[in-house]
Amino acid sequence: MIKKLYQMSYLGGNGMGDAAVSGSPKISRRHVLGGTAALAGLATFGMPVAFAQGGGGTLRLAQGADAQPKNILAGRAGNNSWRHQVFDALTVLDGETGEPVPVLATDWESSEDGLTFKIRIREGVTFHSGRPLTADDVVFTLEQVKVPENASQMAPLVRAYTSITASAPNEVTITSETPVAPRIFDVLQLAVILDKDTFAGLADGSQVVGTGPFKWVEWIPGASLRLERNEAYWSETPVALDGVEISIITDSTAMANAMRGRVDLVLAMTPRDAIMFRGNPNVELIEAPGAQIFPLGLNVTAAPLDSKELRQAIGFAIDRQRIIDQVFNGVGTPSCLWWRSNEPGTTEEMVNHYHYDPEKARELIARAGAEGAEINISVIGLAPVPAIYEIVQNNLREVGLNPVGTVLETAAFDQGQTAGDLGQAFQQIHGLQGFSAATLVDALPALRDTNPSKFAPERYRQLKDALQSAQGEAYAPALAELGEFMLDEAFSHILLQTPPLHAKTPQLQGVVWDNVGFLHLDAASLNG
Amino acid sequence: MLAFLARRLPSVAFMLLATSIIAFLLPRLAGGDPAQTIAGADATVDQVEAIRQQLGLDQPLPAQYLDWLFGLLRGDLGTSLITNRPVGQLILARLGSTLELALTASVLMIAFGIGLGILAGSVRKGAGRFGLDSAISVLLATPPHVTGLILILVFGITFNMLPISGEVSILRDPVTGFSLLLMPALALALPQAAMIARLIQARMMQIRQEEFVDFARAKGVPRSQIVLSHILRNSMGTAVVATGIRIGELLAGAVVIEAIFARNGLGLMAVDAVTSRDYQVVQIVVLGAVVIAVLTHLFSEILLAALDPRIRLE
Amino acid sequence: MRSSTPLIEVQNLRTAFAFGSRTVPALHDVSFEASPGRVLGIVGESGSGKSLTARAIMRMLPENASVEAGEARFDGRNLLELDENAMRAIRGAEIAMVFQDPQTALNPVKTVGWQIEEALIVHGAAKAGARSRAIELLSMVGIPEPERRIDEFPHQFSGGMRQRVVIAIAIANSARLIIADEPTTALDVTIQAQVLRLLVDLKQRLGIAVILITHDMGVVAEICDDIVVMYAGRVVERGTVEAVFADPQHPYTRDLLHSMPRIDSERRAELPTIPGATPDLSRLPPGCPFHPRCSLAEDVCRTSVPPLAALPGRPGRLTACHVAQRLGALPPRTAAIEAPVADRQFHDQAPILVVEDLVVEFSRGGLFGRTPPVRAVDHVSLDLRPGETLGLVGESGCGKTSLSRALVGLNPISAGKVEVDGMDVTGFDAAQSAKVREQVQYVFQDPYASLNPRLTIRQILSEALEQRGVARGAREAEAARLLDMVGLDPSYLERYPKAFSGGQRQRIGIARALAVEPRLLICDEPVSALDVSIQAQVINILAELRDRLGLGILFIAHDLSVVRHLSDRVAVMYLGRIVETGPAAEVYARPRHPYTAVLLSSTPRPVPDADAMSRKIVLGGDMPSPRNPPSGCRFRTRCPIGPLYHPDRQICVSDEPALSGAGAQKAACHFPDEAAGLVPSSSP
Amino acid sequence: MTMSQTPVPARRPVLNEGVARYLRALAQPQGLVGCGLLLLLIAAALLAPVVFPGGVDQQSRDSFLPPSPAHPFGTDELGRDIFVRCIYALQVSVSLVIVSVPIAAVAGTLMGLSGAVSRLLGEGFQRLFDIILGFPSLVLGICIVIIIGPGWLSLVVTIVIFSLPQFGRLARGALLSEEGREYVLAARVLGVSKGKIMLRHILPNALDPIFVQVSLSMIAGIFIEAALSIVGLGIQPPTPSLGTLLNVGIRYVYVQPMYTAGPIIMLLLLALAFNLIADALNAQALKTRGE
Repeated sequence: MIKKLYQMSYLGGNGMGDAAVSGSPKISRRHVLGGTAALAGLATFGMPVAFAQGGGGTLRLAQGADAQPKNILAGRAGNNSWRHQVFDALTVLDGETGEPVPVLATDWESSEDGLTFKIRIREGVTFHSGRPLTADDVVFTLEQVKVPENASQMAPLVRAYTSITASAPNEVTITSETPVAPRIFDVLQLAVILDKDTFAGLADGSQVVGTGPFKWVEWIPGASLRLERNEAYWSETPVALDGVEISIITDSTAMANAMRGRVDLVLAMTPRDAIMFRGNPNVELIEAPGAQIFPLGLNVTAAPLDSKELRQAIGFAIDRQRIIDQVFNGVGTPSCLWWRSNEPGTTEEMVNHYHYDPEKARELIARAGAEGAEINISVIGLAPVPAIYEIVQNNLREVGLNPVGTVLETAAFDQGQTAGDLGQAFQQIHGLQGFSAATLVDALPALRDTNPSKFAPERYRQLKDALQSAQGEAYAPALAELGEFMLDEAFSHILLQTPPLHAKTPQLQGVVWDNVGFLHLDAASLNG
Repeated sequence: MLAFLARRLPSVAFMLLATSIIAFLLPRLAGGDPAQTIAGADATVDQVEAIRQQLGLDQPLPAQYLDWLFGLLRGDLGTSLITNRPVGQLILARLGSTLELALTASVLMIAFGIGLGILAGSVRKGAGRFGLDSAISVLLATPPHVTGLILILVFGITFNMLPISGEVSILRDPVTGFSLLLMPALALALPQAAMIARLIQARMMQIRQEEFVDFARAKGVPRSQIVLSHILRNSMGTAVVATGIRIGELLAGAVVIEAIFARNGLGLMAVDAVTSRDYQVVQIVVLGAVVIAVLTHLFSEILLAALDPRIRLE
Repeated sequence: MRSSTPLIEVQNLRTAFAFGSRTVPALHDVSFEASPGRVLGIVGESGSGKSLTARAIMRMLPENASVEAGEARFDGRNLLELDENAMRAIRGAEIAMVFQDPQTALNPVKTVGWQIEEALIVHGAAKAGARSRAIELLSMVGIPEPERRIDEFPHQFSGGMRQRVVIAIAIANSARLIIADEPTTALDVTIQAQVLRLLVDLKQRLGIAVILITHDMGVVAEICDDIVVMYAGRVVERGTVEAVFADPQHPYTRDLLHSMPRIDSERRAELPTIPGATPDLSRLPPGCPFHPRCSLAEDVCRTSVPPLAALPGRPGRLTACHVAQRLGALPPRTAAIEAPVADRQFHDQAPILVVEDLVVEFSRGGLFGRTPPVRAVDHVSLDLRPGETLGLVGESGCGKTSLSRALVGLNPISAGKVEVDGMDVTGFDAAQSAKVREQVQYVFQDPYASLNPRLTIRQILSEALEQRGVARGAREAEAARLLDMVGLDPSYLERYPKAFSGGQRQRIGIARALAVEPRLLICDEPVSALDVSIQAQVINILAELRDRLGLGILFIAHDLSVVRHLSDRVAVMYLGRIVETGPAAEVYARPRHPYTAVLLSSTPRPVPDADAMSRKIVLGGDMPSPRNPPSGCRFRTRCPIGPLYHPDRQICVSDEPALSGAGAQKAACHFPDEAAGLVPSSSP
Repeated sequence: MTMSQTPVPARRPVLNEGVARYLRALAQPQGLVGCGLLLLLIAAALLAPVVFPGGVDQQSRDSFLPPSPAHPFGTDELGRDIFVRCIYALQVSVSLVIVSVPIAAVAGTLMGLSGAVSRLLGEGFQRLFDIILGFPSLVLGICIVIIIGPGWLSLVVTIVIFSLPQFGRLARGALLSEEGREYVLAARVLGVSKGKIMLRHILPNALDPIFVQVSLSMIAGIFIEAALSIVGLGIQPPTPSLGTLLNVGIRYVYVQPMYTAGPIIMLLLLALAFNLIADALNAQALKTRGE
């Protein structure tokens, strides 16, 4: 019933099955480092020109979170739908392969040692204001990533660069003491290029100016956002949609309900709401990239969780499949990893390292001498985490532990998470899936050095450093080593990964999600 | 009337001042702050601190309060910390939705309340009386959110007559808009209507005992006219005051109803503002609600005075 | 005697109340008739069924009451058999009704004009002419400026004026019978006189029949032609007013007349009383309902109900008394008429209470903005000695209650001085309050409101005894003694107030006041809420206690007769001031203030006198608001000897008269010698 | 209350008559049915964990079984028996109001009566009540929840705050009407202290409406819990409360209507029970006043 689509086919036609997906062209890896003439950005996705003609109209889209233009440089659920419509990135990560695809960059090259990185910027691109894009805008944007107020998860990476300069009108050079690539592509994916002249307007959304295929027209906070086609878009392939209307519907059921004729695309529906559309021919459900992970963090300094056996036991005690079945209605995959399973160096064994084995859990608990131990779990009060907790609690009781949960209101939980202080155990929710593992280990609060698990042995940092400076072939073994170390230490159990579940009408074609789950509508059309 | 207003002014002003302090302090007492919300779940300590300074949250509380208060006196409702939009603008954007709901609910409430009240006040014995009394009791005891859920179960699920949640402006699509509005408005209106009905019924029963009703009978006035000119006319004051107060309650009840029926109104905005610690918005919403309550109260008193010559001429 | 055929004949009317499945008979074989141009008085105490009778005729019984038997022939038609529509056509058109309380009988949200017009329109009058007819009616009942006042609302009218409006509505459709149910009970005596005069006037001018329902024998004597005496749902005596008053033929009627304090008779030591209380309709004794209270009761009275029958040789006289019927007439009263007592003098004793230039003001308003204060009591001075009774008389709103409550600290004192037993207690601080408490106690007006319904009599009395410092263990005996003192059985201690009648409750109130052994009792209208037959009991007890305990009593009342009976001295209050004071006998015999004279004249006397009404001084207008008192003499706006009638007497407008006089009698009037001439000489 | 040291057999203390009156009121048919229903519900809630061992949180893989004799209301998303959870949830609702409403009743009554001691204090409390009543209830509730943290305690505080004005106003109304009563004046003239007047004369006469209000406030309290839990701020899972059940249930309303209907049935039964008790008390109060 749920189609697994990382991108929409542009072959057209109705009733696309999995065959159509697999047979369709992918966002391909045509661009290699230092590659020659790259094709023109997203337009290179091979969009037939003819397709655009019948596909006008305004796309009506519903999402649960409000837009946050102020936080455009940070990963925010409310921005995923429009970030790449209003702005363009230098590169985006391919939804299938995870490889960078040039957009505003035409090509890039890395020095031998990887410490210097040059990006050439597409010429003839103008902002919605009419001003041409220059290397200065790119430098400005990257500098903004560093500013703490902008809350970018990529800030530590960019701060590590020794210099960011406009080495030519259309070239930016970045130097660093550690290899810049490949993690720079994570930065470039998130750091969409801003217009330095109108940056202040982002704060209240009064002026949101980018180079993207759509212009930001009107935002009513908490209610709606309207985009209009950018007639001066640089791509040779015309943009089909006249505009995009985004409705913000905070109630998930209501949002799902909007699918009944009021919108064409619903982003991030909950699986339990998706049940409504079982067998409905007018609704197609899509599992997209950009999964969420649900960590169960354990404070390694708080007894009895200072026992590794006990921490491991907890990993074996949890019935991940039941969580997926009952909380997520079968959408999601059990995974013990903090990154996508297609990262180089990831093995099947690692993904399923902790499987449901209550016997083994009991045995480990006995070995740790922790039978009947009370474990206080702080749970973020954000659906569906409390529901997951109910199963976790049940599972832990089954193996003879005594879990006591406290559901914390989001703001309070986040405060604890930022401060790295969440108590004995905690259930979090993390996004950013699709960025490279090397980036995630420092970006995810559960994993970064000041993590609430208080897990910070020297070896952990060393393994992270090894991964982050690994170039090319060295990356896979470095990640495998780090992953195995983290799994063994069991300071943060990932319970599962769930893909975002989107719903669309069959009429809507050509929608693309990139590797981190951001939406791209430049090739979309409504021509059912 | 001016004298009446002048007499009420000091206590109203005092109330609003007290409310402003509570509204200011309450969200600030809660853990977490808007800086955290803006910085996001993944933020680091320095990011949150930088934002906190940017928002001026590092200022001492009295300074923040006075700043806000003087702004208010100048007519500046403040700026949302989260969206950076003027709070007034944010409210205006959501007002339509809540107004649609509140107005529809008010109309339903007044219609049902007064209708039921008059009926219950007129039917004095037999099964009809028992039925009306029971109906009012049941409606009275069931608050809006439960009424809403029952309506969803009955009309949304069992009979599948009405869509259960979501919102479309009536102005944009009257049919869909109204069908989405009907259940929440009913849910909101029914308990309040029952309250009004109960008050009108009691008042009518009481007026019925008054000597002037007997005197009217002794004058040879027909029953129907007695009910109309004497009993009902004298019960109107109660109805009006009750309605005034109930409209205030109705607005308060709208919050939960908006949550259940997923209407993107002021109520939901208030809840969002509290959870995201958007102090400026919370303050205005709370203060605004009290102002509305005070105003509806005042207005109904003025209306009552207009209806009752004894008060009018004082 | 009878000038015409009866307009309405009520025969053997029986009604009953239904309480759940139980039926309680309320009226038993009530029969009477009323004729055009005559006033029939139906007289009886509360619960006697007189109002129920009126409502039965109007077919407006309460929902749980029904007519069981009998007929009411009006103009040949039996009203009790008419359908609702036919009856509706009669109500207001043929038979009109005037209710007791003019405050509530008019719809507060409609103009009086609208309400008069409504009465006209529902009986077929054209809308067009209704307004002019309404104005005409208003002027007919004596409302000045009817064109302007027709558009006013009831609350803009005074009580007396409202009752006039009610009467205007009653006569709007030229009804031939007016049933007036206690039309003046809620009014002050001066206003009562106005309204009664209007009724008599209308009767004479329009030739209508009037049924006047009242509890006041004085009112009956003054304006009625025929009388029906009711007791416990039955008619016990019928006849012409002259005959019945001259020679009552039912023991109840006779006792009632005797137990009334009389304004016109000499003061007696003790009033004759009727023992016991009026019976509850649902618990009537077998036989004659009056027999438990009757001094003449015989065995037959206890078993069989006497029918209402004519007495031989007395045409038109009907009585329901076995004794009278057996003997042909009632035997003469056995109790000796007590000798009159002279007013006593107390000058030799030190006063227990001295009040000098007392001012009591009330101001309304909250934290901000105050309204200008209303002066309820304006420079009043008085004093009182142990054993002495000072009667304080005045109409409602004159400030007598404000004054008396200020004396015990319930109202704030704005200026002046209060001395209790030689000690200045004006400040009412802790020590002064304690002094006041042990010397002065208060008896309240409403016996139903002055006892906490949730406390037993023991608890009520114990609370008071506790204040006196009686030890816990001794309180029970002391409470019993107190009850005994006011003539109640000590076994009542465990009962709650609801078990007692009004008179008994008032006695409990007195017992409570006496519990602290005060030397001064302030009695605020202590009998005005009681039935006449009960009044006498309470008055007697007060008098007896006063004499036995040497109590000083400040006796506040609006009823001059009651005050006359009890008081050694009287003070008359008008608009916050004392206008006349002096020994009771002198003031009553020769008033020196016109207001006193008017009060005396207005008070009904239970002596039939066809011309009584015409000889009364009837004041025009109403009492001015104390918020805005007139300049000069406060009474001048209504005074029959003031500038209203003698425009040359501008001194009354400009100068406020001081309380002055040669002897003990002092009056605040510029022309004190003219007042006495205003009082009509009472009939022999 | 005044209690005699030396027992006099005939003597009856003040409250006995009061207690007897309320018992009489509850012995009316309405009161009996109300009490019976309430007791039944409480008994069921208390017995639930005993009758269904491990029951309320017994999860299984059988999600959303339709209603059957084994599961009268079917099962929820985690395969738990909805009926058992509904019954168990009564514990939360009832315990909440049984704790909070009496607190509110006592505090509110005292605040309402405080005007007798200090006019300013009394006025101040009345203004406070005005503010509480004017406050958007859910926003205040949410603020309290956020300050204290979600759960039982913050619900108690919320219910207390929202119930206060009702009691405060009733008490003040009683105070104002009783203050001028002649028996109160009589006590004042006798020199009875303010405190004793309050206790003996004013309070007992204020109690009737207050007892009725206690019953009504219990209904309101139960619904406040439901309202806050519906928006996710009430009792937190896995402890079932009627509100949390509704909060989740409404999400699955298409799949398992009983998930919503079940808690609603329980809510209405509770409301009915308290309403009947309130009616019975009210009838008794009216009767007393009529006497």
